Amino acid sequence: MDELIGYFLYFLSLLSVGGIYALLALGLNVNWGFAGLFNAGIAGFAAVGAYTFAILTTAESTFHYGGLGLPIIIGEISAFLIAGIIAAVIGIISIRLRADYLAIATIGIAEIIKLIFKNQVDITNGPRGINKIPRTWEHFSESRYFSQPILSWIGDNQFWQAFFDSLVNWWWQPLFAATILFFVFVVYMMLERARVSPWGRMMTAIRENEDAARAAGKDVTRRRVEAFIIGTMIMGLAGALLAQHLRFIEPTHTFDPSKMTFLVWVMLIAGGSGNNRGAILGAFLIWFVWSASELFLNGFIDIVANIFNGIDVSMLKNRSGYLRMLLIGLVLQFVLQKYPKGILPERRPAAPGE
Amino acid sequence: MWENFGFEFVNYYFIPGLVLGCIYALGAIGITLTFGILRFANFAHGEIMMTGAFLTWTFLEISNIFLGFYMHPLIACTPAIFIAIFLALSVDRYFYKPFRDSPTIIIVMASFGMMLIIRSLVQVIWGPNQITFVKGIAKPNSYLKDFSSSMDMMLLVPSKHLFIILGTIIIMLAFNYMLTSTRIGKAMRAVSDSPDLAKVTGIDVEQVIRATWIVGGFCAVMAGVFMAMDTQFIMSTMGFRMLLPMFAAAILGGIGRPFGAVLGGLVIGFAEELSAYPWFGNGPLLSPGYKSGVAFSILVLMLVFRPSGILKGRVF
Amino acid sequence: MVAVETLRVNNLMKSFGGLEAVKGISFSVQEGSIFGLIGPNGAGKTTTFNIIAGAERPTSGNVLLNGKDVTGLSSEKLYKLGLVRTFQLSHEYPQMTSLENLMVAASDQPGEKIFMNWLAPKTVASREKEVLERALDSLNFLGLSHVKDELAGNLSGGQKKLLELGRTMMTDAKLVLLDEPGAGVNPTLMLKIIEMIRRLNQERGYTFCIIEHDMDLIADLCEKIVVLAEGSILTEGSMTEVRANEKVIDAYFGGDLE
Amino acid sequence: MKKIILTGIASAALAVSASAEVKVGNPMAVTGPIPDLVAPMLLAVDLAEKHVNEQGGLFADGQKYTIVRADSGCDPTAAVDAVTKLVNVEQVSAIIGPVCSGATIAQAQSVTMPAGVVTLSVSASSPAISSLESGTDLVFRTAASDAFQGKALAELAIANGIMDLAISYANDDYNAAIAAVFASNYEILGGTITANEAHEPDKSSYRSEVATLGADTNNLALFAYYGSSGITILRNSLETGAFDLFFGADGMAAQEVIDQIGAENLGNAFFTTSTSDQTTNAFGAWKAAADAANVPAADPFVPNSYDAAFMMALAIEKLGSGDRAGIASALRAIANGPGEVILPGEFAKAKAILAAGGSIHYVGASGPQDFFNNGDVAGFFSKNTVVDGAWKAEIIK
Repeated sequence: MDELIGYFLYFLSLLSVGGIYALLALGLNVNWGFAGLFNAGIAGFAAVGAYTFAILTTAESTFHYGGLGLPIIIGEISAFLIAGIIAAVIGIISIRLRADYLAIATIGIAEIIKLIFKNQVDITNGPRGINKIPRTWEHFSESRYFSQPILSWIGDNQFWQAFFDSLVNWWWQPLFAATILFFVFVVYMMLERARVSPWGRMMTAIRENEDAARAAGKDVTRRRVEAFIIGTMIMGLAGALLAQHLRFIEPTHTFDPSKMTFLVWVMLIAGGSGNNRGAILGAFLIWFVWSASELFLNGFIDIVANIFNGIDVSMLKNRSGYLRMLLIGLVLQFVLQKYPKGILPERRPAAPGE
Repeated sequence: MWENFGFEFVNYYFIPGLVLGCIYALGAIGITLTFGILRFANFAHGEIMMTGAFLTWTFLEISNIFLGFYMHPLIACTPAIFIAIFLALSVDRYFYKPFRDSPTIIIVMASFGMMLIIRSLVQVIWGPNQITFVKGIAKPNSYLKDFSSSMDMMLLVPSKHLFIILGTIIIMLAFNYMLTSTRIGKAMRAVSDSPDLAKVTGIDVEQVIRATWIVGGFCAVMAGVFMAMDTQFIMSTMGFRMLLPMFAAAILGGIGRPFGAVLGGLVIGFAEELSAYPWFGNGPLLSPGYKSGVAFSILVLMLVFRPSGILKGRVF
Repeated sequence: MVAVETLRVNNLMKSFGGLEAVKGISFSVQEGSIFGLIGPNGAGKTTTFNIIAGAERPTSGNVLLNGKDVTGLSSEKLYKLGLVRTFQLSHEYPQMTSLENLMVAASDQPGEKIFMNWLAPKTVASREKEVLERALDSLNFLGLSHVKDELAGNLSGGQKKLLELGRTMMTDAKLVLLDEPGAGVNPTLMLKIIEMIRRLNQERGYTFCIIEHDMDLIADLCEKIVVLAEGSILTEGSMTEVRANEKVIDAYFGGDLE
Repeated sequence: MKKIILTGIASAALAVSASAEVKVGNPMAVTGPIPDLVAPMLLAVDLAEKHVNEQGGLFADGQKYTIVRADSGCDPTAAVDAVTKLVNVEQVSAIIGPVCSGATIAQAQSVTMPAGVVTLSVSASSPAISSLESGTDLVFRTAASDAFQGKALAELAIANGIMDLAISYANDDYNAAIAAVFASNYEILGGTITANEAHEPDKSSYRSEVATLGADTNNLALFAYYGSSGITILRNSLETGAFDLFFGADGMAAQEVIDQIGAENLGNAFFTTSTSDQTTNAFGAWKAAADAANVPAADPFVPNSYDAAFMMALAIEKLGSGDRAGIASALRAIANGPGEVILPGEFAKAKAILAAGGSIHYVGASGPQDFFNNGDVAGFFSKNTVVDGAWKAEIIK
């Protein structure tokens, strides 16, 4: 029974993290799939969202400014908006750069963002990071939340304490996963409507042929900035959810570009860029492969050890983390060569507007 | 502040900047060539550099086992160069060539994947740990001391730095000769300047691409070995750490301009080291915590305000 | 009826480095007419065209659209003022269907503001319906109805050319600039394109300004022709007048006949 | 060949399905920035597992004590994912914790504390962990908080007559934290800090930084991992002559430093480590066992890792089952005494006493592991200097 619950909880956590990556991939899809913007600064923008959320919602702290203790929803909205504002500034100055140039510029910008979080110790607590970040649903069991309205109208502190103690300790987990999936669903619905709308058609046109779009009266530069901002705002929201999931963020490893940025790109390319469903599918698929590959690789190494009795597999075991990275790299090369358009390729609506 | 602006400045800020700049410059040559001729940002370039250094170390160890002494790294790197060039050529053949006619993004993604594959392979084979390349401390030799007989007036340069600086100059001269005086060098310049025109004039583009990987691979390995000689250890992540500064150098100098890359490398190297100079007051100008930000900032500013680079390279 | 000038070009000059590509060109295009701009290679046609279309800025001189100075305005601004252009090499959107290729060219679509799609989907949908009808109508007019759901990238060269023309039909443009509509087109299709242009001119009242290399197309369509050579105007007038002009025969037809 | 493979799979499946075992999760930073520090720690954990299983296993029926390893990569995202798998899929009874403080904090808050699973960290030393568990009694560690080591180092510096110095610390969670504690204690004790700068780890040269920092003093307090920036800074300082005295904490006291820099250049360098009193019986017992198994007994956090894995086995034995809920109090019972003293490796002895209804008091390889209320331990610190080409430790507290 415990085992079944265990698998269920692991599955929920896969869904939660997969959902966060799905949001990142959807944001990237707006950048790349819709508008053809090679944004390689995903980790930086997610970090902006995560830090905005953390600084606004954590309880007062002696380590750093902030700790405003604001409600979670305000933290999420702010993460969304601040990421957008930062993106607007970056977008306006760098949007005219083409493909690889924009990629290099955004990588550089993401690194600068991380350096700022790392060095502005009085705001972000520097490399030591911010902990005790509240998590949706679970946070209600903290007394600073249930001692305040609206919950305090329903019952007093003892009532709530007793109520939360009476629940199984993972009560919040399905709710948290559902919340993330709800965000994914809402963002997906909005983006899907935008994609088949005249806006999506115009963005595709800009991506396909900039000169012709310009001659058809489309304000190409402004539209590009717009797509950059919208995509980045979604990444900011994903960052806020990631901060909730981890409950602790620090600038160095949490937002490591070779893991986060790269993984999201693999997700989008594998799933099918330009296709929102592809982005979501790719995110869940690659995350499942990535997360489960640890279990799988260890089992595989055990089998190898059993077959070749006597050889020392401890080295392989200790380096299995690198084998995983190798695996993801090979998956990417395979997808690029065999399915260059992804598993779910972009499909133009058969009859537009429908 | 200006009264200190003498040999101390040269020894502790200028020469380190120059050495770092030389390493960046050599690495940036390969990046600017691939950018100019194959038209994509090769993210796996740093890994070729790192692999070269690991191979060189392996040959150093082999020489110790079979010959009983450590060769000079600059000798041990010869076989490493051949292997690294072979690696670069096979990566091109199997992972980049299928995408020659695809949109740029696809090949950039492929290089991104290669970066990961090569690094993970090195980590699986050699392990993730730091490996000592050369043991001990390279005490600097002093120059000009006899000339002035004052302790304050001497030039302190460890011999490893002399090797790096002179080595870079020799490679640059050879490279210059190649670009200006050999047939393939001229063809490389032609393709870089205008690929369509080059095709019309009957240049074998695939041959030029091979030459690009050979030259780029050679320079990358040399940059890796020089860096290993300077830091005296090697690590699987050293290539990636150098990648962005090298991109910055290539863009700063102007894409497709090998000498621009050298100039850009020197500028980035100096900027990084001089950012810690106490220009105002006693503290470093910029907190050393922001040191990697120097190259990134130059990179972003350059892209935004003058994407053609100092030497007017091409903008895509 | 008073003839109104849709386009007026005053003393246009453009030099690239030391080279003077256009040396003071002036002409005007009457509303409802079909105007031709011809000349041998290197005569400055394309430069003139690019300046009018907003792709390049003149060194001096100005361009008036309906009496308003539009010199140096970007092509998206010109579009809003009623000037659309086509490209010599078809500029289709390859990953979009033919129908979408046309629909995207429509103006005044509130749905191009992203929030409208979420906040006022009905407004968007009603305009979208009009656009769809017009696009289907245009496809019909061009004889492309059977390929409406085909990706534009898969169309034949001639179909792309027609599509290029079709995009101009999606707007209420006052002036349409056509950049060599006959380039690389077989004679049958050429006739069709000529037919389309004439019908658009007569039935829908579009004003055309055509740059062409091919004399037949111009001869058939244009009421007024300006001949350029080496950056200046050689002569202007009706086709008959132009044909009679010896300078033109020397500079243009002479060369062609040899 | 096919047959061999099938047999292999079958025997692996058998090994998996062997029912009588108690699993403990061991998410370590196998990949990430400090794999070389972690490698000997893994050996120590494996050694503890081996000791327990060789000496009769757990409980009366000799169940297997299984360490399930995972990779936390020193990265909060990876640690949370790895520990989620350990807690839910592997159904481990407890976690013998991640190496890095950030990863430890993230996995504890995100996974183990909500799930009611004990984390016993082996090397996370951030002061932030002391206030983490807030009454849940679910977070323990066998390594002393930097709050103690930073203070001990400041006292040591003053005691050695170092009255002025410059601080350079790598901008990561561990080094930034200990540098801050050191700096405040050192100033309270009357020392003068001429410069205090973070440096970005993993750069190829720090020559200009050390030249600037060294303008007013010859003493450098260096807080860095040797692998990311420590060795380079030492080397650059020695090459440029910017400093001639170096000291710092755990991250630098590794054989690798001597191998790379050369013992002859490290005459004026000392580093403290969170260590064990090497004169005690406990350490003697540990050293003998470690030497026999080829585990570097005195490397940073290696004894702590052994202690964590071994104590967890004792706690489970004491509790009589792998039940998550009872482990915290069982852990306190065997670690804080009173009871018969148990030394590293003496599992059979402990098992016999517990079976007879007695109580035990484990005295660890890294010192007595008496937990405070917040799960911290006091720990010992040693001053390490280079003698005959190796680090020689000398207890300072």
